[in-house]
Amino acid sequence: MSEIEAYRQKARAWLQSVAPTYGRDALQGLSEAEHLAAGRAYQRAKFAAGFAGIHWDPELGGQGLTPLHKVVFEQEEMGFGMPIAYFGVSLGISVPIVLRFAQDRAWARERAIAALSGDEIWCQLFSEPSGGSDLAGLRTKVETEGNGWKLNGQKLWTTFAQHSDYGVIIARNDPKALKHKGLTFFWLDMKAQGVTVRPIKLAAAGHDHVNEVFFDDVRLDDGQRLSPVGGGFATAMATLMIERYSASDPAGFGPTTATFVELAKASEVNGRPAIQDGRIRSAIARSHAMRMGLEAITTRAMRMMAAGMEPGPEGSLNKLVSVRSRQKLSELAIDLMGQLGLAWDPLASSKDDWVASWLAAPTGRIAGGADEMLLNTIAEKILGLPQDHRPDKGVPFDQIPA
Amino acid sequence: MSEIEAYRQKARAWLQSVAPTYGRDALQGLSEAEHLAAGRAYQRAKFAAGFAGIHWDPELGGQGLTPLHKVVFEQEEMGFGMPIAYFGVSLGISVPIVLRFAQDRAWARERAIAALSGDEIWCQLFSEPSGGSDLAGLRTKVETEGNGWKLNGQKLWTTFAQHSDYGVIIARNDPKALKHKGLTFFWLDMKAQGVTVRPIKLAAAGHDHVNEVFFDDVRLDDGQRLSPVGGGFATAMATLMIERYSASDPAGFGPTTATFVELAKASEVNGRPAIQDGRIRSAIARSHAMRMGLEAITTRAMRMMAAGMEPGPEGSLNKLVSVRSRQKLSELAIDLMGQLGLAWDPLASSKDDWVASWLAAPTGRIAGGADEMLLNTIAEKILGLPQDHRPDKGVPFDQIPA
Amino acid sequence: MSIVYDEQQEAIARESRRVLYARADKARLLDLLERTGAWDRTFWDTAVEQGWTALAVPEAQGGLGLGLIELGLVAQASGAATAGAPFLTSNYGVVRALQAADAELQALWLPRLATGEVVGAVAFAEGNAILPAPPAVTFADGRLNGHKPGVTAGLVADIAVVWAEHAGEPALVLAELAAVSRQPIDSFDNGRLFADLAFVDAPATLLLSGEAARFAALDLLACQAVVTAHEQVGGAEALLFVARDYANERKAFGQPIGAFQSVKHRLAELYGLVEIARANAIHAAALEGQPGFLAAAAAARLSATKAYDTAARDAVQVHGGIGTTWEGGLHLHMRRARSLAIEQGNMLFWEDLLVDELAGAGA
Amino acid sequence: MSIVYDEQQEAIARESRRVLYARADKARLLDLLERTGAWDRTFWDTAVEQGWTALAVPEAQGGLGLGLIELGLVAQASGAATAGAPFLTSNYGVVRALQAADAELQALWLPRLATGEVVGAVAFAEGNAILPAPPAVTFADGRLNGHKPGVTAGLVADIAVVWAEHAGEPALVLAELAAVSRQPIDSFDNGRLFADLAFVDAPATLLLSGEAARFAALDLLACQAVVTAHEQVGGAEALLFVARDYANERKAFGQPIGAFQSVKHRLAELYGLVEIARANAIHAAALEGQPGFLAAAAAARLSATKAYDTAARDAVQVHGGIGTTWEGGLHLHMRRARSLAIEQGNMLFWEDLLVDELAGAGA
Repeated sequence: MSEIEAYRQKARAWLQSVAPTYGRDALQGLSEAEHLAAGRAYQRAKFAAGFAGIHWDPELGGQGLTPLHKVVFEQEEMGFGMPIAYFGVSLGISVPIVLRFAQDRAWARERAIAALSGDEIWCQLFSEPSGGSDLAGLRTKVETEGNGWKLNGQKLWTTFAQHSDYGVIIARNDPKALKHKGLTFFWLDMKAQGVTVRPIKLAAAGHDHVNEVFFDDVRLDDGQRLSPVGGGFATAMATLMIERYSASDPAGFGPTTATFVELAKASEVNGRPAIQDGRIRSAIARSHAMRMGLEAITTRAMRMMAAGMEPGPEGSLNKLVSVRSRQKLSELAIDLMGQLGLAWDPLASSKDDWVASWLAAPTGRIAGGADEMLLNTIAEKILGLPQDHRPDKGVPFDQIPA
Repeated sequence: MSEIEAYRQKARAWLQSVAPTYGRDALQGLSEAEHLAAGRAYQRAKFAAGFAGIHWDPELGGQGLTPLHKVVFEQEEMGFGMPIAYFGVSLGISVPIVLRFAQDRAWARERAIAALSGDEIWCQLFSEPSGGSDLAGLRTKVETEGNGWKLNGQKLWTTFAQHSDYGVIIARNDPKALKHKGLTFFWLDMKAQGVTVRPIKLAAAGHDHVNEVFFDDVRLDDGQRLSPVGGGFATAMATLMIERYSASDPAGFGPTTATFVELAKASEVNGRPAIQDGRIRSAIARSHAMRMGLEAITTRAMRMMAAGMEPGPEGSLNKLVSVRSRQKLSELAIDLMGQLGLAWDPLASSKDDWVASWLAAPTGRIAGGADEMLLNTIAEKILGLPQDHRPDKGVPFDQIPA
Repeated sequence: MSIVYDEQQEAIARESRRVLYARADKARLLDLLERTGAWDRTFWDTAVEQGWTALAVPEAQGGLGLGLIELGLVAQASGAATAGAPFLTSNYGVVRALQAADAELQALWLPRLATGEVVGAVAFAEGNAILPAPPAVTFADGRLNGHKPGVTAGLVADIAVVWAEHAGEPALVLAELAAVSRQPIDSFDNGRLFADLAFVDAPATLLLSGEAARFAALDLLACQAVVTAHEQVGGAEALLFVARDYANERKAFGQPIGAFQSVKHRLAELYGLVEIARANAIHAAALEGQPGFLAAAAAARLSATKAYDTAARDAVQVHGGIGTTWEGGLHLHMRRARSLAIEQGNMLFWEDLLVDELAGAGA
Repeated sequence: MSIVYDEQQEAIARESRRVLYARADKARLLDLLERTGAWDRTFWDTAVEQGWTALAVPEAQGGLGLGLIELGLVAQASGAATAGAPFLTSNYGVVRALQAADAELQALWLPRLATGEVVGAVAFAEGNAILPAPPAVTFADGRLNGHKPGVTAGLVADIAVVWAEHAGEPALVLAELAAVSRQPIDSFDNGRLFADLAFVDAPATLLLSGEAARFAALDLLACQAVVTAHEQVGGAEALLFVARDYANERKAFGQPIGAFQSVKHRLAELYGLVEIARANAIHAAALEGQPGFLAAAAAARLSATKAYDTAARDAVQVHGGIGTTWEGGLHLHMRRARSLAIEQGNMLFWEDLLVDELAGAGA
């Protein structure tokens, strides 16, 4: 591990050097446009310092290191509150899938470098109004037109579509085929004629980050196709596998246990120190034990990766367990603050502020796989239990009752 | 309510007068046979005192009072630990169904009086090895023979079959029919040729109370039939409705909250009084609040009954909520006792002893409707949510894959 | 002491539901969330028009002479609609406290509380404690001094019942707020009119002191907790129904999501929490002024808060993405669930109070 | 400090599972439940034959010089089989405590602990407290006096490490049990050989006193907690698998019950608890003797106990009626889950210990 440890030191040193410019405190109170600009500048600085595309091919602007190096960098980066959100989907999913499947390799390489340096942002257009968890139930349709295609329909929950230059999209080319069969995968110019992006305001705090996207006779070249015609579902599934190795946050993207301990130390429960109250102690101990377990799972997975082994499937527990637990811990923190916790800043961060954490937790439990879908996946893929009953199986899409 | 209150006083006075003979303390250390004998004697005393068949027709040995009187008596009776278990199914389900459906009325009346006076006990033969929750999946078969019937197969979980003189039974007369259709309902002499009863030892404490019952060419007269041929399922469902009004125990048939408070007062947690520990306080407060709610639901239902109104469906929550909660409270009590709680008497009662309560709780969560079935019932019947997918629907019984 | 509602009570329940349903306007409520210092005037006008402000004021003072049961029914309808200016509950707290006042003071305030012309607040909490012992706010010579944080309705109330220290003992005093400095709080549930109140020689009248003040304060909190429990039950039940309807309508994988046991059982469990909370709330309301009221109020408070918090979590989860949007509005309930959980004292306070009642205060 | 097992460790895991699986006999274990004072000799013979008793004894004393990681793997296999004489864990406690003894005492006991000829117990608890402060049992002039309730393996152990009071300070002493009076306890998990020990001038040797004794006692408890956590993980995982297999096989309403989300999700949640507990147990074992060990052991203890208790509850529930029968044997795990939950100190003790570690003992 010593090479990895050295890399961790190096990463930490660099992050500390730029934290005054891009870190949590520097971002306080920025407008949406200023925040985005800071994000692009930070991504550019990462690229210049050799911390972008850490495990990508150097041919494509990457550093040619291992996924472990990437995870180590992300673990270190996590604590600083850098403005990295804009690039998560872009560099984590969309650009890698384009690099893997695009027909024009030189063009793809150009896009990769522009994305790594923060100049361009990509989104991923999957979910639709008709189905959040049920990806294959999508209705956006693509029809042949001339030697290209014509796209019509609507996507929903598209992260940072409003800032994106390009997107990858899955659409239905054949409604007569089985639900999973008649789908095709493309890339898309988000500035093209007929594309309309409308940000969605969420209940959670902070700047808007998800959108509705409407397509009105949007023209696509056949060169933008990233899958065989009717073979888009497999490509979509491949995107879900690309980001297997990411740093996880055992605090569920909420405040740390230490933050809760500080609150407890500063509070009383009915005239006694809160940190001495059994209920508060139980919450601290249980959260910590659970989070230590998730962290140990990640560490073990990293060690296995370092040893060239395949990590176990238990890594898939992280989001399910950590976000749900964070939701309740945040409620308890609000209870503990009592009347003092009523004051609240709508731009507070979920990582530091208990109310922001509590308000955003439901989004965390739904986006990127709802709790129920994750439980199903664990039950079916890991434990080998039967699939749910699926009335839509074996039925042409246009014959499934809406 | 004053007439009901007077009845409650009268019941309590009588119960207090016989408690020294039949109550909890009098039953300590009795063998199985002695315990049963005490049970019969108590039932006989109830009958003599006019507290048996409280809401039954006087023609049939009953007292002709309302279901509310019965519930009031049961509420008062609950605290004394009387040996009433042997008669729960007999008088609560089997005999009422016989009285409703038997062809020979005089014979039925004779049985009713024998059962009310504790001389005869009836069981109910429903569950089978192949399906606990899935009643209609039963395989015990009945075939015509001469002008009667011939019964073969096996029942499981039959409460007090080993002490029973008679039973009511549902069996499959037509395996070619739909699952729910080919079933017929009978009464049965448990001492008849070909009936074998084998008690099942449970993990929980106490004397055996459930059995396997085997049928080997058992002969039934057609006069023993209690439903139309093929119409047995409706009769079985009717049995489930007969006992709508029973006293419920918000402690889930485990120890009371006061018992837990006493334990907490006598214990320490890491050098401090346990009753001052937030975790213990939370457990007490939460249990009490939940149990008070269940009790208030029952009280309201009784008041509605007294006013001639139909109580709401929320009465169905009692077993689900109370037994599950009792299971965890019992675990906490065992934790609290620590090394002092290791000593244990296998004949201890679930109402007084935390280990006995904890060991028997799983039976409580399964018998008489598993948690999952109760949740389904609430979701479907009360909330109007769709039924689960049922691959066995509309398929002849003998074509459902085993 | 659980009761079956009589015809008059059923009529109040029906009518309040009907009126509030007819006047419901999600956009208006969402707008309130983004403004500090505004409240749901439409609701308040309705409350005055319908006589809800007069419900629990004694008849001699221009009220209807009803009590917790009837007020609870209105609160339940308000909870379902996330309607409500916050002072429906605190007005009742002030009415309760005024029972200890002399006839003159009663005559001064009660008729105007009944007409809704005057609005009352209850200022007990300091720091994170709902009933601090001893309170840091002091009362002497008809003047009140000190600071009360996060007072519900504090921004617009005309009078407040204040928990203060007086000659080394706890006291309940009635303060006029006309000249009191109020700092509005930007909050996650802005319509509650939270404000920090700074008393500087504010004119006030002593109502009770010593142990009597403590008993009255607990009784007042318990009364407010029971009104709030009804409001929470109303909110939780509304969420249960909206989630149930969505589960019956929304399809995934070719069937309504309500056919999946994860959804069915989640809603069935929620039904259980709602019914237990409702039963406790009715039971407590019927026990007002009788032995066991404090314990019953605590049980109602604990089970109603759990039901509403759980309903907020679970209804959003059943809705999926749409449940997390601003326009969808489920967060109106989610926010209200948390503000109600705090306003009458947190769960830790009520758990301890209930255990003290059950095990003896020495415990 | 989470580790990936090396080849030797994988071999220990594989071999212990294989041997215990081959010799598993549910009838023997069920029989033990109904007898007081008997234990699983077959398991102990296996432990001796396989060298498990020698695993964690230093090489200089005839042992294999391995530690918590390896012992943990054997404990995990034992947990899966609800096998185990109780002293596999307590022997290790005694080995740890003997590190503070002089060479003579070490030479007297360690080689015989390694061969399994001598069996050790740990007698710390009094009343319901796992580490009473101060202990009521006293040590003076080489003699021990007082009473220890519910000592695991107490009925047959040859020696015990005892938590006692010595000259006004806490102390760890090693006592010979040959002449000590033992009262067997009829228990819900009889194979654990629980006994009340009454020391009357019992010969004993002082190992440590004062703060050093307290640290050593906590370290010893933590070591035992980590071994037990592995045993609990083994038990919980075995229950997960048996419930999974049953859910795939048993049909109701025309399909395997494992197709119902109530069952699927229950098992998926259990998988999460097991994997979190496993990760914590491995992490703690790898930290033995290093900073942070106590907190890691506490986390392992809490998550493993929760996993095993939950597994016992849920596996029975998935099995329905058959899960509640004596012959079905799931209650072997259910009982073991509870006895292991108590033996090394209850959850309240470990929660408090962990918070003290995280927030400072002053908290």
